[in-house]
Amino acid sequence: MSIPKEQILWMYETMVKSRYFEETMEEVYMEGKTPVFNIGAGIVPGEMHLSNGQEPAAVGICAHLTDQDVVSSPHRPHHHAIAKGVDLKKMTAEMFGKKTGLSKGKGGHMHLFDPDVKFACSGIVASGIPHAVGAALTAKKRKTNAVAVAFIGEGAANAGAFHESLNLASLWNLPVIVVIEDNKYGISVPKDVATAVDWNDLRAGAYGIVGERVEDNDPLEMYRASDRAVNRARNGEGPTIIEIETYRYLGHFQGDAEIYRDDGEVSKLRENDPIVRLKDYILSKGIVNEEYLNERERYVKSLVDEAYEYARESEYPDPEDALEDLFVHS
Amino acid sequence: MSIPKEQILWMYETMVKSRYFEETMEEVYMEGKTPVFNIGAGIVPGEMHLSNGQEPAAVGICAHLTDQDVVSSPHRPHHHAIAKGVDLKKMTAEMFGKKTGLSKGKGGHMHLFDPDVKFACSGIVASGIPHAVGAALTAKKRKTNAVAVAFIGEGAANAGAFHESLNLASLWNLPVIVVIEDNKYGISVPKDVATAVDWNDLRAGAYGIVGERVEDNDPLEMYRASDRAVNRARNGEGPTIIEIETYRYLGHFQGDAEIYRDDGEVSKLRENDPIVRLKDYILSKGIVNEEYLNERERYVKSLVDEAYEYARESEYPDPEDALEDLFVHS
Amino acid sequence: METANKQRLLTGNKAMAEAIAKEMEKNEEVFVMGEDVGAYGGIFGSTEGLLEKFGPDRIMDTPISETGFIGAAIGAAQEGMRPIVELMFVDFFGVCMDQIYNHMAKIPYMSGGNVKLPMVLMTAVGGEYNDAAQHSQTLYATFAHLPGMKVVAPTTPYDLKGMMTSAIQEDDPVVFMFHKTLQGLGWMDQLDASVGHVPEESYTVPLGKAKVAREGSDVTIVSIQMMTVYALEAAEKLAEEGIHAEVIDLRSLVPLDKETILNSVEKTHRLLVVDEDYLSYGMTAEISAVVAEEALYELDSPIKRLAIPDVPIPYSRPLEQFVVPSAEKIYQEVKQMLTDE
Amino acid sequence: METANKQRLLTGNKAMAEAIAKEMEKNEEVFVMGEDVGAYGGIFGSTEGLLEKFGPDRIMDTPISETGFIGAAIGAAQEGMRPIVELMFVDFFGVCMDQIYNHMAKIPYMSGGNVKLPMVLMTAVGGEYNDAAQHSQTLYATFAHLPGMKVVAPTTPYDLKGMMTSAIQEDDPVVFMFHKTLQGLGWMDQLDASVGHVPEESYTVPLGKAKVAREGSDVTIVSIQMMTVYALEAAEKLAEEGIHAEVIDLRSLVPLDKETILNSVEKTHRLLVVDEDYLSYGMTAEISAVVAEEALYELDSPIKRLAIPDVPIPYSRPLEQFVVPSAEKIYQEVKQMLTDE
Ligand SMILES: Cc1ncc(C[n+]2csc(CCOP(=O)(O)OP(=O)(O)O)c2C)c(N)n1
Ligand SMILES: Cc1ncc(C[n+]2csc(CCOP(=O)(O)OP(=O)(O)O)c2C)c(N)n1
Ligand SMILES: [Mg+2]
Ligand SMILES: [Mg+2]
Repeated sequence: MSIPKEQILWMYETMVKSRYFEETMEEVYMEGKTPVFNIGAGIVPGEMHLSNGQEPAAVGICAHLTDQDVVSSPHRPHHHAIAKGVDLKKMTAEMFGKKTGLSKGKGGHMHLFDPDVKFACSGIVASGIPHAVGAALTAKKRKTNAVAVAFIGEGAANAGAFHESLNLASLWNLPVIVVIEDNKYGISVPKDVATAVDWNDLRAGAYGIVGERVEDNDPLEMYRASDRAVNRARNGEGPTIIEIETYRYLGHFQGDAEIYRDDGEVSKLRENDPIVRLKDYILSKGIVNEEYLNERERYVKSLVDEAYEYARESEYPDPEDALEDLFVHS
Repeated sequence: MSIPKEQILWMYETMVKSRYFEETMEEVYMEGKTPVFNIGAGIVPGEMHLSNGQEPAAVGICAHLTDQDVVSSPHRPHHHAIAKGVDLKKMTAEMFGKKTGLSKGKGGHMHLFDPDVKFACSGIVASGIPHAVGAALTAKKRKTNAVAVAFIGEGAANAGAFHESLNLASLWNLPVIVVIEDNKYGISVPKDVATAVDWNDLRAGAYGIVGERVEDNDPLEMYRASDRAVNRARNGEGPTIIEIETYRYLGHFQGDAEIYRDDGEVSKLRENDPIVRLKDYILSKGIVNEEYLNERERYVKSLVDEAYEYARESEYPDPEDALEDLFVHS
Repeated sequence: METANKQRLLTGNKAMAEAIAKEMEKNEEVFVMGEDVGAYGGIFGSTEGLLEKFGPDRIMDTPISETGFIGAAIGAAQEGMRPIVELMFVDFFGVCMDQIYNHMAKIPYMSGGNVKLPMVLMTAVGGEYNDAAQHSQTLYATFAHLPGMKVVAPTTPYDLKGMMTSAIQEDDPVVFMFHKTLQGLGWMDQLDASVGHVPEESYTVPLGKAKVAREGSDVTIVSIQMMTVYALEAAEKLAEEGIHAEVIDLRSLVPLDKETILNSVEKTHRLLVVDEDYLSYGMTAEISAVVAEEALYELDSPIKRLAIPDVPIPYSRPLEQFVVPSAEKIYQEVKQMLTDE
Repeated sequence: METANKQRLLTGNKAMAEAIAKEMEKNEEVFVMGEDVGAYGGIFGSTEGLLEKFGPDRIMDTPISETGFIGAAIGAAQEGMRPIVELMFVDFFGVCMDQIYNHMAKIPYMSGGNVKLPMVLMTAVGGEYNDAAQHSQTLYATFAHLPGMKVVAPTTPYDLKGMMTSAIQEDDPVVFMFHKTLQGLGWMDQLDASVGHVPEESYTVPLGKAKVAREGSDVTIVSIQMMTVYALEAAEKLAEEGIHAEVIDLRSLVPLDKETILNSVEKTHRLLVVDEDYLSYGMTAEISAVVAEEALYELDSPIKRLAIPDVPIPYSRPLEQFVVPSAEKIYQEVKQMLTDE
């Protein structure tokens, strides 16, 4: 199938935006953590899981979603959040622990909630899949035609929640799509040390549903597989598992020494960067010219810069605010 | 393959023994529960899950096992325990809550442990599968050539523990066999209301292992499928899922009104009784004559009668014993 | 009010089911999920008759996938639905606790109040019918210790209906524990306390308020569900000997109604806490600590606790009877407290 | 002994790993399973260097299948192996608690002592590095409330090694909680308390014994892990003002060493309990209840408790600092207790 020009451009600039957000975070995260790295120090403390290299998974499917569709994301959520249209300023402020953040600083980077675009994430592996099932069940009950997408890593496909959720989704014929980002590792554990099958789309058969496989971190193939999956979902043809082969450029979290990786591994991955490849594709096909792309890049990066600016300048919550928001009425 | 005569006869008499044990329990369980049924009353109180009709699953595979092989069983454990050779007197005494029981009365019918024949069971659905994986891992570490069998119901195949355990078993290439007894129901919920696939052997593909399917509650086919599975396991060829279509003659537990079942359903099942069918087979093939079978039946039933006798006559534990056996050294 | 107009008597389970039915009639977005909640009507009758009324789309039987369907309830609540989800026995919490405590209980807080989870998790608790170690627990404190969920455990049919109605209408996640023996089921112990007056019309009983089930001046007995039933029985016997025990039916573990407890202790100057949960790090400890912190000087004698003595629930009848508190043990304990002085 | 011969200093994580290594050398049947316990050496260093020593058959990286591999450890222990299994963060208990509390903790009892489970479940606890609501908890009481497992939480490197050695040699299931900040990891807060004298040779520290970490006569502070570190800091400051606090490092939640606590309260007549777990239905409640039950008349002032005020752990630094007890808060609380009299 041929992909509309606007969609290709949207995917491109959204990948650029996401990548730039992460690259900025790489630096910001280190502020206050040098010369000695201390995970609890600096302006953005705590664990930080970045998605550099994994953008195709996010944009390829979010290109098909609206604000009425639901996305549930795991501990590595930024690329999904950006592709789903989460408020960038509030999201960044949340990571800074500021009062202006999505959760007024209570959540942090693994707990981003933006109900306006129906986005949520969680730090517990595989825990978001059942939430997507519940959102899809709601869509079916309300006949809204919305779909629910759960993003997970390949490591999460070995958790019980994966099995229970997909059985339910198929049983109830729900508009659920589980996108598995195979970045080869669960922290330090390689896929083949954790997963009994080579590809998780093979597991679709255990639920009588369709499995899709996207190789080589290709955003256009991800777009096409997602198009099929989203159409099946909206047409009442049930859930899909999509596994995409993707690349994790950085450590599991910032500060990870990555002793478990061969040197040269990452540089080889980076040589095959999906953003560069899509840019070449756009230019070679003459979809737009380089100038246009440069201008769009400047624009989306300016939005990221503004978001970080906003986060920096925002106030911290008052300590006593910690006691609020437990219950709606206490 | 042709099945050795002794094996056929062992399966037959073990099914008879198991069935007679359950039929006796049906009556004994009601002692003290009439005229008004009260689950907590009588000489055998608490939930009681009987296996009448499901004997083929137990004997077909246990015919291939020794005392060194491990069996983990669920809440409906009697046929497995009897086929594995659990001490019948101590097992019965345990159900009576007597001091002479396997667990001195602390366990009850869902918690039978006989380390001498490596048998254990549990009241939590699917929880025994990981234990079988651990036993198989031990066999592999110790190079004992033992196998571990986990019996579960078809309802348990939708629990997360099923998925996690089979992935581990395949990943580590362990001698594990998961026997799924498809008796059509999880309590009142029919298989097709709970399971997204028609047959659970289809799920073997999700772990890159072999799946076997045994139809129509056939003990001889169960024997053959088990033979293949046990051989694979002992030869280091990894785990197998065997699903057997079996029949639950009684309610989920004693006292179940079974409003969820069509009348006539059970009587039709009983007309196709596996014990009767195997008896006909034995006689038609002239393996032994009827007299011989009758004599064996009398014998195994006498063992069951003795076990109940023993259980009845045994003492109750002293109340204070409740405080013992928490820790080896307190 | 509860004592007035005795005509309409319901069992605990029918009271619960009636509350659910009335809320489902009022609000399209209330629905039920769980194992055997359909044709079976809930193993302990919590959904009796609801399938007939509302059909399988709103009374949904589920696979044995507690993480999957409780998580799905959370996802639905996140979308504004008002699911009621049943965990058949509280003993099974271990297969799905992540969804319950890391998500249901925390999402509202972690979202800074941007996400509400108007859902009810109902679950059966309690023993004394010889169902052994994996089917006889209450685990009150296991839930009450973890912040973000309201945890209630009503005793009477009246409270079961009124508090279930409140729980469904509540915008916060509520863990609704109902006691098997107090459901008044035909196949379990027949108990006067499991049948009681329940008005037909819908009404609410507030979550988070304890109730003085019996007034007295000599000793305060704090208890919940079956232990309240036993405490009242013991109080009756003590009264014949001129000892007047005040019995407090806690009803709610979170929020905890400290005021009612402290007021009573200020009056009686003696405290006995009785629990069907494990003794250590449990409800008896929390109540004792609250009093030792806020009303120490009111106490005329050491606080006493009765609960399961930190062993799993044994199967055999004499063993289980030994570990679960009874009216007799409560009676003896109170006598002991008064003679020790 | 602990103070003698100061030469050999180790961090908490190296002390733990050394204990595991020594037991693995002695006993073929000890092995380790967990996520990232191999090449990574455990996210919090609990298995540092072990893969190199013992290879992948005995130091086994697992999939993210906690129910699967913790259950497998139970199955192996049932066969007489002595597995050590790691739950990376205690916060993840909810995905595998059934195996932990319904099986690991209950099988020995449910089998009437016929089945032993000689296994160790080790898990990282604690916060204060802004890892938010799902990665910062201690959940001490969540484990301690449920019978059948010994639950220990050592503070010093010396105790981490000695108690890990005891835990591995123990025939009962042991939950071994180690505090992230006390592991002495290069990438976390650098703390004097996370480095200490650890003899090279193997030794044991008994499970179930509390330790008087500092003697005093005016008030007893019962604490554990990081709260012990803070309590000692506060005691130092109080001493400068002539207030002598006795600090008890609990070390073990189950069994609970009541004697050491009661002896101290009989001496000081004042009790403050400090916990990094949630306040209600927690460790502070249990210790308070024990004293209110067994030493009420020894108390000169109401028992005080400091713990997480029943909210999930918030992410933002000022918010988290507000909810977690600190040396300063302990200091203030003790001053308050003494002036209130
Ligand atoms: C239930 C649970 N177990 C373990 C962890 C710790 N953990 C966080 S991320 C992670 C690896 C996840 O791997 P994968 O699913 O492939 O996602 P990736 O990090 O590669 O994006 C682990 C083990 C967790 N958060 N939750
Ligand atoms: C985790 C868990 N959930 C629910 C239950 C309650 N329960 C006990 S048996 C059962 C049905 C099991 O069905 P199946 O696995 O098919 O076994 P069967 O009873 O048919 O032999 C259920 C739901 C349980 N014991 N454990
Ligand atoms: Mg991965
Ligand atoms: Mg079944």
